[in-house]
Amino acid sequence: MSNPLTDFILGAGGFFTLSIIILLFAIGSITFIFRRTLLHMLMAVELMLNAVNLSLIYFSRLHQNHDGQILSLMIFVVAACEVALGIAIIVQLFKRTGTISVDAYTTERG
Amino acid sequence: MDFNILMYIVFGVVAIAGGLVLLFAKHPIRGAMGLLASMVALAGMYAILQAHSIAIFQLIIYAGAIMVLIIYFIMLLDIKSEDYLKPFSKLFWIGAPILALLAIFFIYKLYTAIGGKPNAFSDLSSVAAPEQSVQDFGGIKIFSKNLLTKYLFAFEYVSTLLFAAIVAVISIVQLDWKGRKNE
Amino acid sequence: MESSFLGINTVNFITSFLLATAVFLFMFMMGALMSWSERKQSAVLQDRIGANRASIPLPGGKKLALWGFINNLADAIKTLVKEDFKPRAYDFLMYNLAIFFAFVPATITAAVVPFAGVLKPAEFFQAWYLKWIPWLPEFFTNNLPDFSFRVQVADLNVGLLFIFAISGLNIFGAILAGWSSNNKFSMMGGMRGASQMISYEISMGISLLGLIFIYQQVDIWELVQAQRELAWGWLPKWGIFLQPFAFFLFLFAAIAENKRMPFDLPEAESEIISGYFTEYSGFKMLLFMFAEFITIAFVAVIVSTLFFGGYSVPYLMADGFHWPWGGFTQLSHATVVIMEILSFTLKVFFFCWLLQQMRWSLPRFRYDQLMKLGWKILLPLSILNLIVTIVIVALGGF
Amino acid sequence: MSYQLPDFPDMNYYDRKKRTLLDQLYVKEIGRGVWITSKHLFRNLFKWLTFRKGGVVILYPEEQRPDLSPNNRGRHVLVQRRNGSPRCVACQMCATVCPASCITIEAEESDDAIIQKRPKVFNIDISRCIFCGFCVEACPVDAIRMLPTTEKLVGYNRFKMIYDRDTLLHWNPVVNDDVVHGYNPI
Repeated sequence: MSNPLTDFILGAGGFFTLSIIILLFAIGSITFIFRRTLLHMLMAVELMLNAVNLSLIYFSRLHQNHDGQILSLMIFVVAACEVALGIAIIVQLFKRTGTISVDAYTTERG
Repeated sequence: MDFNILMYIVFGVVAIAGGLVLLFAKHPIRGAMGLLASMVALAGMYAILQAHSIAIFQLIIYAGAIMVLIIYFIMLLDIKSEDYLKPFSKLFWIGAPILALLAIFFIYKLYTAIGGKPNAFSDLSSVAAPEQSVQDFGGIKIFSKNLLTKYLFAFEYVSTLLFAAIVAVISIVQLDWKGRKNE
Repeated sequence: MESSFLGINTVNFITSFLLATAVFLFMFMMGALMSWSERKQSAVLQDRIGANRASIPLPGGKKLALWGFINNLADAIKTLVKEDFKPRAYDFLMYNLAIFFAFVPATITAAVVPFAGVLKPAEFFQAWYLKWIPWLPEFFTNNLPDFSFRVQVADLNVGLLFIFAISGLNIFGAILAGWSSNNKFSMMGGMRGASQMISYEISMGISLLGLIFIYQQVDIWELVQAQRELAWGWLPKWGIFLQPFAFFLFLFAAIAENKRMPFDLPEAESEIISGYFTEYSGFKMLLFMFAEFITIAFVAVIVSTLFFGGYSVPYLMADGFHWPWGGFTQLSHATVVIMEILSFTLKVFFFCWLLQQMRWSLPRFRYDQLMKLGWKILLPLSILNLIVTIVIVALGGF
Repeated sequence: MSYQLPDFPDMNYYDRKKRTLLDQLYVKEIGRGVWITSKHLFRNLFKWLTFRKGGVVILYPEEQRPDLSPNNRGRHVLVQRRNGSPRCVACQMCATVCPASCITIEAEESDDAIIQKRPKVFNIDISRCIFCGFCVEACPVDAIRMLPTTEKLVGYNRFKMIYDRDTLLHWNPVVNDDVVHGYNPI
C-alpha cells in the first residue's frame, strides 16, 4: 500500500514544505522590517502567520494529530483580531497625519 | 507524477510568488492581491495535506473576511502616491540580503540534513497513511469534536479575545482627533 | 472491473470530465436563460411585449425571432465588435483581474451540488427509450457491470463550507472593478458591495447553521440524502419544513449577497450609473452581466438543494414511488434518474423565476435601510432561530 | 382654510405609521408585490399561449393606433399644383421656424415668372423632426401639411430617414384626392 502522495509528504515533500515555510517567513519579515508603509507591515504579519500555519498543518498531517489544526484555527482568530485592531489604529493614524508612511510618524522623536 | 503532488508544488510556488509580490509591489492593493494569491495557494496546500476544514476556514476567514477588510480600507484611505513611491527604507539593500542569505542558509542546512533521503520524516510520523483514518482525518466532524471537547478552554479563551477585540476596535474608531490635531 | 479494457481510473476520469462539462454547461445555459428572461419576463409582467426584433431571416419571407432569444445572440456579437473602452489612468492589472474574480466563483460553485442520485450506466441504458443508442448498453453491461457514480462533480466532505468560501471570493470582483476604474461612481459601487457583503455573509451563514444542526452534516450529498427521509411517514424532511424561518432569512441574505434587486445598491442605475462596472464596456461588461445572471442561477441551485430537497422527488426511492398510503409504483432506473434531474431543474427554474419576479416587483432599499435590515433584523433573527433550533434538537425534537 | 388635518392619537401628520417587526422584515409586502406582478405575468402568459397578444403595447411599424385624432400631426406632405409640381415657393420660412432644424431647402429659378422660385431640394430629416407643426403654420402658400397618419416613419439607417422632395410629393401611390390634391385655391 504505497500512496505516492504519502510518500511525497514523508520524503521530498517535507523538504519542499519546510523550504516554503522558511521562505514565506523570510519574505514576511523582510517586508515587515523594510517596507515603510503601515499597510504593508500589517499584511507582512499576516504572511508570517500563514507560514507558521503551514508548518502546523504539515506536522499535524505528519503525526496524524489534530492539535496543529486546532492551533492554526486559533491563529486565524488571533489574526482576525489583529487585523481589525491594526486597521482601526491605521485609520486613526491616517486621520491624524494624512499619511500611512512610517517615516512621517516622528512626534515621539524628542 | 501524481496530480496532487504536482498541484502541491504549484501551490507552493504560487505562495512564494504572492509573498514576493507583497514585498516588491509599489501600491498596497497590488501587495494585497499578492497576499490573497498566497493565501489561496496555502489553502490548496492545506487541502492536499488533508486539513479540509482548515483549508475552507482559510478561504472563509483569510480570503473572504480579512483580505476584504484590508482591501476595503486601502480603498477607503485615499493613499497618496508619495506614501508608497519610496517603498523601502534606506537599509533595505543591506538588511534584506542578510535575511535572505539567512533563509537560504536554513534551507541548505535542511537539505543537508534531510534533503535527498526518501522517507526522511518517517521517524517523526506516528501514523504514515492508514487508508481508513486518512479518509476521516481533518474532516469537519472529528475536527469540531476535538475543538469542542479537548480544546474547549482554548476555544472559549479565543472567543473572549474576539470579544475584547470588538470592544477595543469600536473604542479606537470612536476616538476623535480633530480637537487636538496640533498638540 | 477486471474484464474492462479501460482502467477504472480512466473511466472515473472520463465520467468526472463529462459531468463537470455538463454542470458547467448547465450553469451557462441558466445564465443565458436568465439574460433572456430578464428582458422577456419583465416585459410580460409589465404588459409589454419585450425583445422580439432581432431575427434571422428565413427563406420564404419569415423571420426567426425565437421569442427574443436571437436578441441574446445579437448582444453577444454586438459586444464582441464594440470598442473596448478603457478609462483614463485605470489600473490595467486589477481592471482585468476583476472580471475573473466576478466570473470564476460564480461558475465553479455548482460543482459540489448533486444533480441526481447514483447513476448506474449498465442499468441506465437498459431502459426501452434509451435502447436506440447502438452500442452503449452492450458496452456497459459487458465491460463495466458494477460501475456507478454520483451525479455530482466533486464530493467534498465540507461542501457547504466550500460554497461559502468560494462565494466569499466573489466580492473581490466588485471591489477591484470599483477601485481600478478610477471613477467615483465605480468606487462607491465597490465600497457598497463590500460593506453589503460583510453585513449579509454573517446572517447567511448563521441561518444555515440550524440546518447543519438538524442534519448533523456539511456534506451536501449527505444533506440531500437526509432530506429524502420522511417525517411521520408522509412529510419529506425538506429544509423548508424543518426550518421555514431560516429559509426566508437565507433567501434575503442570498439576494443581498447576489447584489440583486431589492438590494442592488452596488449597481444602482439611478444613483451611481452602473456601479462598479460603470467603466467596463464591450465584452467585459457582458462578462460582468453574465456572471451576475449565473449567480442568480447559483442562488436558486443552493436554495433548492438546501431547503427543497435537491434532486429528491417526494416518495421516490431508487426503485420507484413508495406512496405514504402503502402503494408502490415500480419504475426503471433510467426513469428515476431522469425524474430526479428534471425535479432538480424544475426547482432551479422556479427559484430563478421567483428571484426575477422579485427583482421586477420591488423598489430598491435605501442604503441605511439595507444596513439596518442586515445588522439589526436579519442577524438577531438568525441567531434567535439558531438558539431555538439548538434547544429543540437538544430536547430531541427532530 | 377649513381643512383640518386628521387627528391621530400618537401621530403627527409628518410621522409615518409605526412599523411592527413583521413589517420591518418586509416579507408581507414583498409577498404582496410579487403576487400583483405574478397576476399580470400569468394573465399575459395565458394570452400568449392562446395566440392572443399579451401586452397592451403596439408593435409600431406593423400596427397603427386605430384611435389617432384627425388633428394629429403625423407625416409631412408637400401639396402639388395641377401640373404636379410642388406648390412650395422656396421662401425658407418653414426651414427658419423649424426648432429642430430638420428642413433643408435649396431654391432654383422657376419657369413661371410670377412664382419666381421653386425648391430644387426639399429635404426633411424625419429622424430629427419633433412634429411640432410650426412649418405648417409658417407656410405662406399652404404648401406643406401634416397628415394625421404616422404610417411607416421608420428606416434601418439615418439616411433612409431623410425624405426628399419627390418622396414628400408622392408619399403614397394611392393618393386620396380629397386630402391632398383636392384642395387647390389657384
